[in-house]
Amino acid sequence: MKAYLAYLSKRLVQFAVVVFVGINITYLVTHMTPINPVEQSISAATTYGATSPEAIEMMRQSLRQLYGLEGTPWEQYVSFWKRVLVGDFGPSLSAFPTPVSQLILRALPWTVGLLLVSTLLTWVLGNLLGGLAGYYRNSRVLKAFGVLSMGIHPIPYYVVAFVLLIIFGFLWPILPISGGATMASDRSNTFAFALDVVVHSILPVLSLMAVGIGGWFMGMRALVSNIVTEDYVVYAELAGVKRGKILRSYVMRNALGPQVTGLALQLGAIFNGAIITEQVFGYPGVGSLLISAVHAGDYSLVLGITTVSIVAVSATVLLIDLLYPLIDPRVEAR
Amino acid sequence: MNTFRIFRDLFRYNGEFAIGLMLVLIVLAVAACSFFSPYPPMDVYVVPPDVPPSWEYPLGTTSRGQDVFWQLTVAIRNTLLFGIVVAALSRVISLLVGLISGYKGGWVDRVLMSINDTFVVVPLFPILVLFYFIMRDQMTWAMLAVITALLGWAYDARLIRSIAMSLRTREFTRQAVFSGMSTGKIVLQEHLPFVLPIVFSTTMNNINWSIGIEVTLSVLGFTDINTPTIGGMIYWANQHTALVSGIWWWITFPVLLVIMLFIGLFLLAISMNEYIDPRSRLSRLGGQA
Amino acid sequence: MRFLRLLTVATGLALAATTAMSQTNVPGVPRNETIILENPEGTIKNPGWFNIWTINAGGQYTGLHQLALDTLWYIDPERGLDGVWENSLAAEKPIYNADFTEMTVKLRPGIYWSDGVEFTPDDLVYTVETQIKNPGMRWSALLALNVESVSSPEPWTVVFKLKKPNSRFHSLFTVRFNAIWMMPKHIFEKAADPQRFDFNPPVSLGAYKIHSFDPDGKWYIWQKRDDWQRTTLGRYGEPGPKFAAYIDPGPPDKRVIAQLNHNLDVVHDIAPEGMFTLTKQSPSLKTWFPNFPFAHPDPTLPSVIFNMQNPAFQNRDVRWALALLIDIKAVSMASYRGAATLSPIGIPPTGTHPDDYHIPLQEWLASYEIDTGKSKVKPYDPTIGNQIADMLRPTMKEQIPTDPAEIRKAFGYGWWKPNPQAATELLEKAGYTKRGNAWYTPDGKPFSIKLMVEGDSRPILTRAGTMIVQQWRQFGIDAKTEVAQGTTMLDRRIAGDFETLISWSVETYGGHPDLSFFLDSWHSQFVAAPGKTQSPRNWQRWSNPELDKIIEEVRRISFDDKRTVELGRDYAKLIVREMPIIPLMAYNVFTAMDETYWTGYPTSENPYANPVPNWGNSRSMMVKLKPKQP
Amino acid sequence: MIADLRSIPSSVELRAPQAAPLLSVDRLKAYYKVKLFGIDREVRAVDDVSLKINRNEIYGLAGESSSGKSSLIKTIAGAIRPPLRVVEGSVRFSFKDGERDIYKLSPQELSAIRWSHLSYIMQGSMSVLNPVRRIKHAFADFALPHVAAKGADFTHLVEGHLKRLHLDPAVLQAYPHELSGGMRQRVTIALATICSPEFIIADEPTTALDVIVQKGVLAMIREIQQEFGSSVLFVTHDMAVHANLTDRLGIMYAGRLVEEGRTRDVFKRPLHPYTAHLISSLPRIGDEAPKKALEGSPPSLADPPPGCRFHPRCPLAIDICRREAPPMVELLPGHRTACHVAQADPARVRPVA
Repeated sequence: MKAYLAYLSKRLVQFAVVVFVGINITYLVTHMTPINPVEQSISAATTYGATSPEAIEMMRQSLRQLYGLEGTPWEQYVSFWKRVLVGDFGPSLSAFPTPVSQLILRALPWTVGLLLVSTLLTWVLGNLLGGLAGYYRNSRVLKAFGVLSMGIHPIPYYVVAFVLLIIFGFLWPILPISGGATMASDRSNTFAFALDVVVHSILPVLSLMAVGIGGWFMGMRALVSNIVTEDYVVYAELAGVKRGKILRSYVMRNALGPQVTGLALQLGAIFNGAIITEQVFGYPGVGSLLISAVHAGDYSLVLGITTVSIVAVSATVLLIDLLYPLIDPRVEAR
Repeated sequence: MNTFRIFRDLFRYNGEFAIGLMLVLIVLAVAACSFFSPYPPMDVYVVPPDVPPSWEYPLGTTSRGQDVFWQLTVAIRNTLLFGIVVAALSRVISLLVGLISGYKGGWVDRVLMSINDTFVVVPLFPILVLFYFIMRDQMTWAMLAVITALLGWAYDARLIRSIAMSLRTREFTRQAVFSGMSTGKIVLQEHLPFVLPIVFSTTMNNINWSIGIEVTLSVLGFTDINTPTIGGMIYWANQHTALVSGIWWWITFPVLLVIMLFIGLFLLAISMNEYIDPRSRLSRLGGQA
Repeated sequence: MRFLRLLTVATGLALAATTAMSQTNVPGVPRNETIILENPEGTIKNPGWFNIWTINAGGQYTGLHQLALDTLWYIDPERGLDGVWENSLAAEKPIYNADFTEMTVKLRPGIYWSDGVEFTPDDLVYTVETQIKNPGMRWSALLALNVESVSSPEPWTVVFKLKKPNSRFHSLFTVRFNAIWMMPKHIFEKAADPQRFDFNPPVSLGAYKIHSFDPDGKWYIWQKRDDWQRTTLGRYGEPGPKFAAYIDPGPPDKRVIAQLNHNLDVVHDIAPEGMFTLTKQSPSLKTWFPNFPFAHPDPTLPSVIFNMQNPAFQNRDVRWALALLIDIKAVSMASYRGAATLSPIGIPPTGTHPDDYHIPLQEWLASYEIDTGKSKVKPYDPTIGNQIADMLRPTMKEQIPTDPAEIRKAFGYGWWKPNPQAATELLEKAGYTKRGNAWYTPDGKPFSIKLMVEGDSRPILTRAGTMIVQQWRQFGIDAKTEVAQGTTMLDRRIAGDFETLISWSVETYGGHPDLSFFLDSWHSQFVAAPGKTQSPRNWQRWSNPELDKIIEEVRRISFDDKRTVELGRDYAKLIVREMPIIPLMAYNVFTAMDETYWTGYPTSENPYANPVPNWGNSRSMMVKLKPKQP
Repeated sequence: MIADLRSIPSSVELRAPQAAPLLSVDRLKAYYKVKLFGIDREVRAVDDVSLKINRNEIYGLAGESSSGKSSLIKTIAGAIRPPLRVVEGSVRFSFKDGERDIYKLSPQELSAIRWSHLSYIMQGSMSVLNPVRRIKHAFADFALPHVAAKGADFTHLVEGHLKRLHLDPAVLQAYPHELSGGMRQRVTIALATICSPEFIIADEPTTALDVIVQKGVLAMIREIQQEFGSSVLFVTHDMAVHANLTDRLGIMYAGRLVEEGRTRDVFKRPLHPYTAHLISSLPRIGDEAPKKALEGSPPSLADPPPGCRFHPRCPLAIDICRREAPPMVELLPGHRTACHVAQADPARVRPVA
């Protein structure tokens, strides 16, 4: 227990360091971009309208003040950390004065809902089928699935998504191809709304699964074909333990470790959103928010999203490290 | 056995290797054709646009008046080169970090793994896009390759570290230490051979991953569109709404070629692995006979 | 194994279940009473923000500025419902005093906000004063610079006292694309800080009020007001659609699919190929031109813009040489697949401009001569439009007009003939030399040009730029495109961080010959020093005493003075001589309209409005639209 | 050392063998059929082996590595997987509840006799237990289908079994990596014997254990065998272990059984030159010079020499050995050998000094 506590504290320090350095890297990179949020705002406001050069200069000054961009870089950096430590990312510069956190929180449920479901489904299915394929090597169905998933795996995601969209939205239009829910649907009827959201998420989820499943499938199949030659599997087979039991408790169980670590990383990364999915299917979420923030030079928003993502990934990695002994008892706290 | 004979035998007797090699060779041949292209790759409207695959234009022509085949030769060459550069660079980094960290342990390990973990958690995509804005027109594909490689080594370094860690406790390492071999020598001579199979398979994954990154960035328009790449072709096809306009050959053929490359590399990796990895070779003979 | 079977069955069931669900049906908003339009802003980041008077905080083209807001005057880029000039909230045109230091506005009584409060001069005075008081607001600077005081000395009259003479002050309240919109005083005065007030739900002055909007910013639905007669649109009759939905339909391919599925009545813009697909596959399609090139020419003028502060482009002969190297037919094909409306002069060939400028200048253009040092060349070719039409006819068949007038309207009134010989002579005159296949500058360096294009955000212009660069390269100039994606473009354009650029620095009213909308900002007084930020729209940073004289002259005469046309022609000739920008074509917008549910869209045959749905004056469309289905 | 181990009495001396042998292996041939780089190759791992094992006896099987002994016991256990397959011959058990031919059973029937009748202690105690599960789960997985007891009764059964074998029931809660090597091997043996099987195959169970631990493990096997009256097929290349433990001993060379007899007889009077060599190479107290090693190496089973497979290395080889494979002949009572020389004159074979 004491060793574990020592490990825990060491690991927590490492977590803090990783998060700190990670956020600093993104801070540096976002502030290196030449995009100026003030100019972006001015352009957006004056693109088509009447304007005069003198007025622009005045706008520029008042916006700098309004956005809090005055002061030395060091002062800005310090005030950034002061705010972040209390969980405040400040106002968005491209949707001033709306707080960044409000924008992120609005988009996050969609992203998390879509990606959590698709990531977990992909992981479970891919590993299950991959495990079966590694164990029942002669199954034709599984072989065919292997070939199929390997063929789809390298297709650029954009193309997969679009082909699905054309098939189910145009040639055989049975599924909605846009948005997270039907326009003007009644959100007070919880059940109907939930069903509507599910139906709208079918194509995005399918597309994400189509390209994602092959990786897990192939990884698991390779792991399992190694494990089936291990002595404990051979021995259990010799002992007449039921195949199903062997598959579950000896083969899959033992292949789980690396796959769980992979899953943790992916789950953490879902906070980045699925930019192309959101674009192709018009699905609401963090990804398009991020891209539009980058375009608008809204570094408050970019930093807000990347910080959430960095903390989420580090936290899941930390969690997995701490829980890993449950998956593989051989791993002691080092 | 000399290398040539190994390859010959593998080719003759290992179906997976043969198919894999054939696929990769086809892709390479297509890439090599780029040097004989009758059109400058960047020029548009050199042939009539929107011609479906025909005798004159076997893979059709694009809405930009480019011959899909010749465009594809240059695109696959650049994409392949990109993938290889990324894979090679990031392999070097992950091998160095992984082996040193796994072998040295202690504070070196902790520092290296902290750096490593930072790269694991930093969100790759926004950083790449931001870099695109920072570098602007200096963001050539070579630059992109370097940056992608710098961001793409961390996960595999952890994998290699774990292998190195298990190797460190093995008998021969102790022997080597007692016999006074230097760290570098131990790592290079004793550990590398055990790590190579994993490097091999991660290389394949990495090439595939980096091509995916390239395509994603291109589709969103965050790359240098002057250089023809697979992603660039999809970008331009997209700009011309090729899919709904029925110019399917503009997208289908690049995608097919990428699939061929991927499957080819995959088959090569598993068949080569079987050859390199003593354990799976043994299992083919059915354990100890 | 059993699991596999189960999976198959489950998938089948799920698919079957969704088939039943897929019909788009919006409760309470019947499809046949709704017009669905594309909002090119895409997804609104901050959907619940309707305070358009703050800078860039929420959506603008969500129907908000088209249907819910109103201001004093409108100028239609086409012919208008009742003439180009529309007195909207104002009862008559602006009244200036002799030296343009005072403007009087007579307001129209009997106009009401959607919450039943009457619109009064107080709202106008409040709008002006609030913005001046809050420097962070959108039109604050413009008003603060101009307005000394604003007051309503007698009922329905508002008087602006200006800080300095300004003959175009009314343009701040005149909608071309947009203008300063009226604020509801009775709502805003209750807000603590007008800069941090979200104005949700918005109170309308237009004929429509908010029905509902997507909390994720993908759609906004507006509903016709019961008291639509009490709005400025009311005098043209009842608007057709009961509901108007402004949506984000996604990438271009999806817009095409959505319209083919009749789920999107008005597509804002798509790639030419998308439009061609629609013309082939959608029998209910309506476009601005019934035939090729289909698109609506906006009163904006994409051009090759030289950075005139860059020494390489300070020689007029070099600029002319580069212009003569452009084969405009190929550029038209590469960018718009031939569907471009060309213009050789610095005025877009749209709206009423051809009558005022292009046609009267034909003769002058035809006789215009340049001296290459070795020969004299007449570069103008009035038949370019016909040539493009002939080129397209084999593939597009009867879609290509045959009537010469139609052809000129569609393809423009001619352009410069490509003339490499003259270009060579001009370059040699400027001291450039050709060695082998490459050109060298007078100081012996390779002649290289970077042409900045916008990439994704303006695909048509990116294509045009790619083609022009190719033509320069084939001539032996080391030319390259540089992609500056969307926002980088804006930054670099104002910073002067480019050599050449495809963009527009010319934007006009379209329906009115006055050019001051853009031209005033071209005065040399606003040109920034190299390295400093240039304000819109003189991106070329060109200063010319002759131009200054024209601008100052324009400032002295009133908006409707006949002399504006004369001065405009002088400007056009000056641009031809100096070539600080190489004007290419109108920015043609492929607005696709679907007649499944609505008819009566504006077209070139009935050009009562600009069909492009993000323009403020596209509201006129509503009163002309008639339901197709009961 | 050897003298110490001898203190355990041989079971044969205690109980007379029953009439019907428990295991009869008849002319068994099991080959690996491998397609390596496209060339069909046959590895004759078990080539024409016949042997019988009686009830209540410990039968030892000795031979160098790659002599085919592992393949033989896998074949006997019915635990072969492609590419190893039975080409000819049969493996029959006469269990108390009936006779069974292993290669005529359905997979279900085979599963049913495993552990309850036929049990197996596999080589490599380090890795035969699933590293990520507690030991109690292994007991449940392996034995639960074969016993009537469920739930708490089953736990009692397991704990009782462990106690009988002088093991602390607390090991059930442990993970394999938490136990020492010897402890793990004891647990494995306990696991293999939980259902009181009639026949136990033990494949090198003491290899890689140090001598003290080895002794304990051997004692444990002997004890179990006596208590249950099981038969044990004990495989090891360590002749010293055979000398101390087994009742009868079979010697394998290059896929064939070359000699078989009561362990005492084989040690006292080896009838095959190879056996003679094995015995003489045992270290004895007082040895000074290192033992002379046999020249050459065991033949490749893919391409065995004609005639007697030992002839290239045999100091006594005569002409016929190069041509004809010697049959297995009983020269002395219960003592068979396959050697042309011995069959001609048994006295010619003697341990090399």
